[in-house]
Amino acid sequence: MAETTQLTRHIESYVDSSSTPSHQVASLDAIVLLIKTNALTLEALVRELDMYLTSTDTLIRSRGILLLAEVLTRINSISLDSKTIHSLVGFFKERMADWKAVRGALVGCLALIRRKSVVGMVTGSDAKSITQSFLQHLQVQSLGLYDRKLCFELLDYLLEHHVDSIASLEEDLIFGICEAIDAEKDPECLMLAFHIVESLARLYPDPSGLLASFARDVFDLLEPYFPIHFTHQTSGDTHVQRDDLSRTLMSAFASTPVFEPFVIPLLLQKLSSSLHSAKIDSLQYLRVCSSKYGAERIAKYTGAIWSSLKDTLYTYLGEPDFSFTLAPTDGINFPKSEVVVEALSLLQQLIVQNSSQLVSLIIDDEDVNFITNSIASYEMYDTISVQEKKKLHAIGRILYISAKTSIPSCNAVFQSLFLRMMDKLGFSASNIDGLQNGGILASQSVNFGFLYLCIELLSGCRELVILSDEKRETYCTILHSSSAVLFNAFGSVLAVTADRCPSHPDIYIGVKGLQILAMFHLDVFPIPKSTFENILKKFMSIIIEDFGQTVLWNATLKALFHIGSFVQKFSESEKAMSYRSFVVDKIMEMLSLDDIALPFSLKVEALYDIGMTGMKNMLTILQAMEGAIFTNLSEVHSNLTSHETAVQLLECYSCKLLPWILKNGGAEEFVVQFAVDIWNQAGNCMDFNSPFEDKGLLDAMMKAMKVSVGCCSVESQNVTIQKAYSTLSSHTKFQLNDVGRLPLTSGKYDISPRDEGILLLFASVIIALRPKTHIPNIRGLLHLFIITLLKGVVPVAQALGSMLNKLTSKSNGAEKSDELTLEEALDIIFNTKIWFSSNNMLQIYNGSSNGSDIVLTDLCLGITNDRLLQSNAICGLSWIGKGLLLRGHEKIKDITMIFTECLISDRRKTSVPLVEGSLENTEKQKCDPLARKCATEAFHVLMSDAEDCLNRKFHATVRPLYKQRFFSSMMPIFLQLISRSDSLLSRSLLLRAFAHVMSDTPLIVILNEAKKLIPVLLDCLFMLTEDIQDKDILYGLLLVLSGMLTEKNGQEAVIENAHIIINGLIKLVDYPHKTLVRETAIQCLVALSELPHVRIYPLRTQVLQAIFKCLDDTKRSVRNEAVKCRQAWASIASSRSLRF
Amino acid sequence: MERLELKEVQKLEGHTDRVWSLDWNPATGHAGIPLVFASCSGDKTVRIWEQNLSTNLFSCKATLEETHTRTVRSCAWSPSGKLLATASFDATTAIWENVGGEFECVSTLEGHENEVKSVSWNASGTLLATCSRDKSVWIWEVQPGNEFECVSVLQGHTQDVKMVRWHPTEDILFSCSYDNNIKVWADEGDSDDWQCVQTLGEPNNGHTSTVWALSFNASGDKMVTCSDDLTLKVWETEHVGMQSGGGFAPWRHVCTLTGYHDRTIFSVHWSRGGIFASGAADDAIRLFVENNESQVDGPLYKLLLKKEKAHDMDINYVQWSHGEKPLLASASDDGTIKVWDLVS
Amino acid sequence: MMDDLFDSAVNFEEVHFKKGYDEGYSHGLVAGKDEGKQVGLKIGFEVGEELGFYSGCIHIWTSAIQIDPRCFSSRAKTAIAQMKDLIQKYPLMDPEDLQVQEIMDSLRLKFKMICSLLHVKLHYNGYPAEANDTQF
Amino acid sequence: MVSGLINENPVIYERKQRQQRSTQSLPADEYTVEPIDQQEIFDILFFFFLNSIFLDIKDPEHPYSLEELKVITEEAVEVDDQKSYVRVTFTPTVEHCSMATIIGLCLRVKLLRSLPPRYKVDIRVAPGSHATEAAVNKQLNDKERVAAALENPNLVDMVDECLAPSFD
Repeated sequence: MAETTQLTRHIESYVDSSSTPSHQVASLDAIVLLIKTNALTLEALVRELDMYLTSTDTLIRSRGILLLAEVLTRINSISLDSKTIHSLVGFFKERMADWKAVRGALVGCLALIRRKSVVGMVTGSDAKSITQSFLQHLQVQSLGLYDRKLCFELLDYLLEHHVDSIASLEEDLIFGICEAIDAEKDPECLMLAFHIVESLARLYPDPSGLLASFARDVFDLLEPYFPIHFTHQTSGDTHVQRDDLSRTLMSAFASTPVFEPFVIPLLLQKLSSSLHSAKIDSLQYLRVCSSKYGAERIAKYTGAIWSSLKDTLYTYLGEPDFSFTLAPTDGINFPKSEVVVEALSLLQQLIVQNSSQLVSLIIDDEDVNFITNSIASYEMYDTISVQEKKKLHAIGRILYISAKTSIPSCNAVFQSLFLRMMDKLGFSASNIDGLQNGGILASQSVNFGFLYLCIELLSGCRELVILSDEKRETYCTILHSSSAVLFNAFGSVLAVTADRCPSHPDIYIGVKGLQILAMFHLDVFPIPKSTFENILKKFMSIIIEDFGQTVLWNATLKALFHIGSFVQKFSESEKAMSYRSFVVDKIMEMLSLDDIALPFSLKVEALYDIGMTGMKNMLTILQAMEGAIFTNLSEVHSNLTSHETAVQLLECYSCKLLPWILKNGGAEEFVVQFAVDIWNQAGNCMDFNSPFEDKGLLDAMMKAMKVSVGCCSVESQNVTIQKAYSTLSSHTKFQLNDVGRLPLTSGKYDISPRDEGILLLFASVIIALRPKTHIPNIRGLLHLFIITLLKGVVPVAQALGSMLNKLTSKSNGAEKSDELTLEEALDIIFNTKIWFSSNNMLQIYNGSSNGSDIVLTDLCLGITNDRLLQSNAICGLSWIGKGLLLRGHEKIKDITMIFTECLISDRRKTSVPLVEGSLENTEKQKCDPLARKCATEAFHVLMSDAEDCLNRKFHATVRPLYKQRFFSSMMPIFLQLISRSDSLLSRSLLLRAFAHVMSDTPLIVILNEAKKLIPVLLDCLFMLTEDIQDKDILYGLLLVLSGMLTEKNGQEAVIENAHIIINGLIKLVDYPHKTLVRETAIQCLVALSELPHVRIYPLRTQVLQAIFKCLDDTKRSVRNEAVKCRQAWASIASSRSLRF
Repeated sequence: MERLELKEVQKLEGHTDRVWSLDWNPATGHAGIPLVFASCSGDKTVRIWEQNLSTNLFSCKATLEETHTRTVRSCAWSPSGKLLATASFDATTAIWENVGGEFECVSTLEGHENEVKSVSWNASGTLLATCSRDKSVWIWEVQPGNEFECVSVLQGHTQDVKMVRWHPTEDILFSCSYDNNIKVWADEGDSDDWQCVQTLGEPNNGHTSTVWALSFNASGDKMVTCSDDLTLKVWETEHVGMQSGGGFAPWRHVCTLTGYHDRTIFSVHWSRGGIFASGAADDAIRLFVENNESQVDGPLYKLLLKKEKAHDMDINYVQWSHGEKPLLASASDDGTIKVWDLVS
Repeated sequence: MMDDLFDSAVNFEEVHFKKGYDEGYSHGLVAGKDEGKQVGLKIGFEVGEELGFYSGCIHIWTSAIQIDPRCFSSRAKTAIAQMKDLIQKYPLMDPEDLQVQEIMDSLRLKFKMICSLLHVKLHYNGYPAEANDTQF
Repeated sequence: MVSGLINENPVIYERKQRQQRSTQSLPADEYTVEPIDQQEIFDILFFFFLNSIFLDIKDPEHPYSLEELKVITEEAVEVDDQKSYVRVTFTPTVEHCSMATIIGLCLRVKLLRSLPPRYKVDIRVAPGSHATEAAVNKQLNDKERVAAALENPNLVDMVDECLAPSFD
C-alpha cells in the first residue's frame, strides 16, 4: 500500500537520532494521524517496526520501541481489542528487561495501564504481570532522572487503580517499592514516591498484618527525608515547592498507624533539634499523625509530647506585646512565631482527641501548679523574674487553648485552676456570692499574674462560646458569680492616683480585661447589666480625667470603640442602650462643656472614634458636632478659643467624619443640611473682620464646604448653590445684578474682609459643583470673579477655572436657552472692558469702548504699570487656562501665547495705547520681573495636578491625554523662542517655564522628542542648579532625563549628546541641597555606561574621578548608587586597574 | 633644640595610578645641574621629573611608556646617572639611556619567571641586581655596548623577594623578603661564586613579618630595615665589606624601633646627614636620628619628627636626594609624589 | 496473531547475549593492560623527557663550542660545563636516590641562566611553569 | 532540574532577615550625615556569589552568596568611620587554600571598589577556620601581591565572576 513507503520515511526520521526533535515529533504525529484516520492499523505498524524492535543497534531499537510507546500514548482514545492490548503488554513488560530500551518500555506500559475501560483497558492479570516484571527487572535508582520519574508514575498509577490485582504480590511489591525509593533525591520523584508509600499503607491496612511486619524497613526509607530541606531555593523551573513535598511526606508518615512506634519517637527527637524548620515540621507532623493514629495509640506519648510542648513554648514564646494595635478580641498578643502557632494547635489537637488525659496533665503539671499556687506573689509585672515571666506567659497560652478548645476542658480549668487562684487571693467561693450584686470589694491589692491568666482564660472561653451554643456550663456559672470581683480587680489596676500611675502591662491588662468582660455574648454569659455599665463608667471616667496618661487614654478609647462596635454588630439592645447613654451621650455632652479639662483635640478624637462604632452613633455625634461648630462660629468674635475650636471641629468634620460617612454609604441629606447651615451662619458670623484676620478658620470652612458640596448629587448641589447665592447677594456689597456698573468701594484694592470671606466660601462651592448643576446669574458672577481675581483672590480664579471647565459649549448644544454657554462665558472674560478711572478705581465697563479701556489680557501684558495688578491678572488667567486646558479647548493656545509674551517681553515694543497716568514712565513700559516670574509659574499651574480644585474629586472635565497634547503644541514654540531669546533673563525664564512643562508631562511623549529636547533639558538643569529654591523642579526634570536614559529609544537620542550630558551630570553628583538629585544623577550615569563604549570611553576617567568622591558622600543611598556606577564604568573596556 | 618641620614643597600629579617607587639621579643637584628623579607607577609608566633652577619647582620632563606591559615596580639610576633601570611585574627589567634628554630603552633583561620587584646598581655601576616573586635574585654584569650578562642566579629565599640593595661601597648584596629574612650575598673568590654569607632572621632578633625595604648610612657600617611587623630595625657591622683573607664581618642587630607606625612600613631611607625617613601604610612619614644625648640605656635612635596625613593614602616609598641639603620625596597610592624640605 | 509478531522482538537478547559477552571480555583485557602500562611509563617518561631535553641542548651547545670556541662568553661556557656534570650526576637508574629532586632543581636553574646568557628563549614545554594561574 | 536535599553538601543557611533601613531620607535630615556602618559594609559584601568554579556544585544556576554559606556574617564586619578603618573576618567553607585566598581577594577588591580611598582595609580568615590561616592572612594583606594578582586576567575574571550580582 502507498502508505508503507511514506510510513517507513516517518519511522526512519523518528528513529534516526540525528534528526531534530521537531522532525521526530512531526513524524510521530504523522504516524498517529495515519492510525487515527484508519489509514494504518496498529498491527501493520508493528510489522513495519519489527526490524527496529529487534535491531541489535540499541539506539535504533530503543527509538523503535519508544516510537511504538509514544504512538500508544497518543491513541489512548482509540479502542483496542483486549487481545492486542494483552500482547502489547506482553511486549512492553518484556522490554523492561532491556535496559537500553527501558524508556520505551515504561512509556508503553504507562500508556497501556492508563487506558480507560471504554477504549479497552489492561486486565488485572496484565497489570499484575507488568508489576511483576517491573519488580523483577528494574533497578530504579540506577536509571536517569526522567526514567525514574516514569517508574514512580507507573507504580503510583498501579497502586491507585489496580490495587486488587497487585495486592497478592505482597512482600515482593513492598520490597520492590522500598528498593525503588531508596535514596531518591529528586523532589518530583519523591512526591510520587511518598504518595506510593501512602497508597501502600492503604493497600495493607491491617495494623497487625503484612505491612506491619515491614513497617520498620519501609519507614527507614522515609526517615532520612525528614525534615525536608532543599539545599538551594527551588527556582521557577522546579514545580515542587518544599512545602508540597513536606506535606506529601507527612501524609506518608500518617498513612498507617503501624508507623507509630517509629514516627512519634523520631518526631519527638527532631522536635528537640535546633533546626528551625525541623521543629515546625515535627509539630505539624505530630498533629496530623496523632489525629490519624488515634487517641489510644498516642496516649502513651502524651506525657512526652506535653513536656516537650511546654519546653518549646518556654523557648519560643516571645515577650507579649502589650499594645492595642492588634485585633481586640482574642487573647494576649505575642510576636508571630510559626513554632508557637504549631505548638498550640498541636496542643489543641491533643485536647480534642484526649481531653481528660490532657486536662489532668495540665492541672497536675508542676509548673502550672507552681504558678497558680504562688499566684499571689505576682503583684507587679516588673517585679516578676524573667524565668517566671516565661512560665507565666506559657501557662497563660496553655490555659487559653484549653479554655477555647472544648467545653469539658474549659470547665475543668475553671473549676480547678481558676477557683484555686481565687482562693489563693482570698476570694473564697463564699464571699464571691456576697459580691454578686456589683458590690465593690474593699480595695484589694492589684495582682498582675492573676489578671494576666484571667485574660487568657476569659478570651479563651469567649471564643469557645462563640462556637458552642450550650449555655449555663459550669464555667459560665463560675464566671457569672465572679464577674464583679474581676471587674474590681481589673478596674483597680487602672486606678490612677497621685503616688501610682499604671505601667504599660498593667494598663493593658486592666483595659483588655474589662473590654473582654464587656464583650461576652449576652445569651451565653450575661454579666450583670450593672457590671457592664460599671465598665463603661470606669472607661468614661478615664477618658474624661486621665488624659494625662496618653497610653491609658488611647487604650481606653480603643476599648470603648471595640465594645461599641461589638454591641452594634450583635444588636444587643440592652447593652446598646447602656452604651448610648453612658458613652455616646457623655461624649456629646463633653463637646459643649468647657469646664472639663480634657483638651479639645482629644475630645474631637474621642468623638470620632466613638462615632465610628456605627452609623447610628455617628449621625448622633455629627449632629452634636454641627451644633458645636455653629455655636463656636457664632462666638468667634467674642472669644478666641471658640475660634480654634471651630477650626478643629471643621478639620475633623471634613477629614474624618465626612469620609467615614461616605465610605459607610450614607446620609447625603445630612451633608447638604450641613453645607446649607454653614451658609446660614455665614451671614451672621461674618459680620466681623476678626475671623478672617487669620485665614485658618476660613480655610477650614472652605475645605469643609468643598468636600460637602463635592460629594453631593446635582439636586442637593442646586439647593446649596441657591442658598449660597442668596447669601452672597444679600450679605455682601457686591451688587450682582448690575455688577457691570458698580464701582467697587473706594480705595484701590479694597474689598471688606467680610465680603471676601463670603466670596471665598462661595468660590469653594462653585469649585465643587457638578457640571449639570445650575449656577444662578452666571454672568454677574463672571464679572464679579474677574474683578476680584484682579485683586489677587486666588480661589476666585480657581472657581472661574472650574466654571469654564464645566460649562457646556455651544458645539454640543446647551440644553436650555438661559444656560450660559462656554463660548459666551469666554467672550465675557476676554472682551469685557475694564476701565480705570483717574483715582484708580477699577470697574467693568459695558458701554462702547472709549479708548481708555483695556481687557484682561492687556493687564496680563502689563499695559498699566501696575506690577501687582499684572501679576494677579496672570495668576488668574493661569487658572482660567487650566480649566480650559483640562477640557482641551483651543482658547488655551491664545492664553499660553500671552504667558510666553510676558516671558520674552523685554523685546516687546508697547503696542497698546497707553492709559493716562502711565505716560510719564514709558521706559518702565515693560513686563517687570515679578510678573514674569508669575508667568513661569503659570505653566506650573497649567501642568501640575491641583489638590484643591479642578480634579476628579471636584468633577472636573478632564480630557484624556490633555497633557500630551499641550506638551506637543508647546514644545516647538518654546524650542524656537529659547533658541531666539537674546537676553539672559528671558532665556532663563523660558527655560524655567519649559522645565515646568517637561517635568509634568508623561514620559512617553518626551521620549519621542528626546533628540530635540536633550540640549534644552540640560540647559534647564544647569540653570536650575543656581538657586536652592529650584531644587524640586531640578529633581523633577532630572527624573525626566533619567527616564530618557533608561528607555530604549531615549538612549538612541542620547548618544550624540553623551558628552554634554555626562559633563552635566558630573556637575550634579555633588549637588548639596537634595540627596535625591545626587542619587538620580548617579543612576543616570550608570544608564549612560551602557552606551556604545567607543562614544563614552574618553569620558571614563572623568566620570570615575567624579564618582570616586561620591563613594564618600554623606548619604548612604548615594554611596550605594556610586558603588554601582563605579562598577559599571570601571568595567568598561580593558583596563583593570584598581583605582581608576 | 630648634623646632624642625617637614614642609611640603610641591605635590606632583601625573601618574594615573598608585606610585610605587622613585629614585633621585645621583649625578644631579650639584654643579648647577638641576635635580632630577624618576618615578614609576601602576599605570605602567615611568616619569622623569626635573627641578626648575629658578622656581625650584619640579615638572615632568619625560614619560617612559609602551615598554613595560604591567606595573613598573621600581627604578634605579646608575651611579653615573646615564642609565636608568626599571623593574616591572611583566617579569622584565628594562635599561634606559638618556640620549640628549630623550630616553630610549637600550636593553631588556629577561630571566625571571614572574614579577620583578626591585633593581639595584652596585657602587661602581658594573653590576646590577634584580629580585622577583620567583624567589630568586639575579646578578647581571654590565658588558660593553649596553650588554648585560647574567653572572649568577641566587636561590635562598623561600618566598618572593621584596628588595635588593648593594652595599654603598662594597660589592656585597642585600636582599629582603616575604619570608621575613634579610640575606647577605657575597662573591667568595672572584669566580662568579656568589653565596649567601649571612641570614638575618628571627633567630638573630630580626623581623617577624615581611621585610619591605632596607637602607644604609653614608659610611655603610649601619643598615636600617622596615617591615610589615610595624618595626624598624637598625643593624651594624665592625668592618665594612670583606676582611683580608676573604672572611666576612657579620652584621648584628643594634636596636628595634617600635610603636611609631601602626600599619605596614613600606619604605625607609637613610640620608647622608644621618637622618632616616620611614613611610608607611598609615599615610604618615617619620624621621629618626641617632640619639646623641647619650644617657645610659636611653634609646639609640629617637624620633625627630612625624608627619601625619603626609598623603591621602599609603606611602610606598621615601627617598632623600643627594647633596648636603637634601630634599625628601615620597610616593603614594593616591597617585601623587610629594617633595618635602626639612626646615627649622 | 499478534504474539508471533513480537516473538522475534521478545527473545532476541538470548541470541546476542553470548556474542556481546565475549567481545566485552576481550576488550576488557586489552584495555586493562594498556592502562597499567600507561601509568607505569608516565613518571619515568616525564623525567626522561626533561633530562633528554636538557642533554639535547647541552649537546648542541658543546658541539657549537667545539666548532667555534669563541661563540659563547666564558661564563656561558662554564655554565654549560657545570650543567653537563649535573646531568651526568643524575641517578637515572635509582629513583629512590634523595638527590634526584635537588639535582633537577639546580638543572632547571642553570638552564634558565644559560638561556639568559645566550639570549635564547628556549623553553621546556613539559616544564611545570606557573603551577596554576590562580596563585598570587 | 534536580535540586539536592540536605544530605548533600554544602549546607545552606537560611538567609537571616536583616531589618531594612528606612531609605526615605526626609527633607529635614537632608543635611545630616549617615556614617558608613557595619550593616552598610555587610550589604556591600553579602551578595557575593561563589560560582561553581569554586565549589563542585552541580548546577551553576545556583551560586551561593557568601552570606548563605556563612562565609561572612554581619558580626564579622568591624568598621570605624572616624578612623576610616574596616576589618572583615571570613570563614572559608572549603579547607582548600586557593579557595580561601580567592574569597579573600574578592572581599578586598569589592571593598576597594566600594569604599572611599581614605579607608584602610584588613581582611582576615576567622581564627582556626583554615589550615594555613596565617599564610592566607599574610598574602591577602600584602598589597603588592594583591596588586599583581589584579593584573592577572585569569584572576580578575574569576573575581569578577564572584562579584557578579545575584540572580534572584
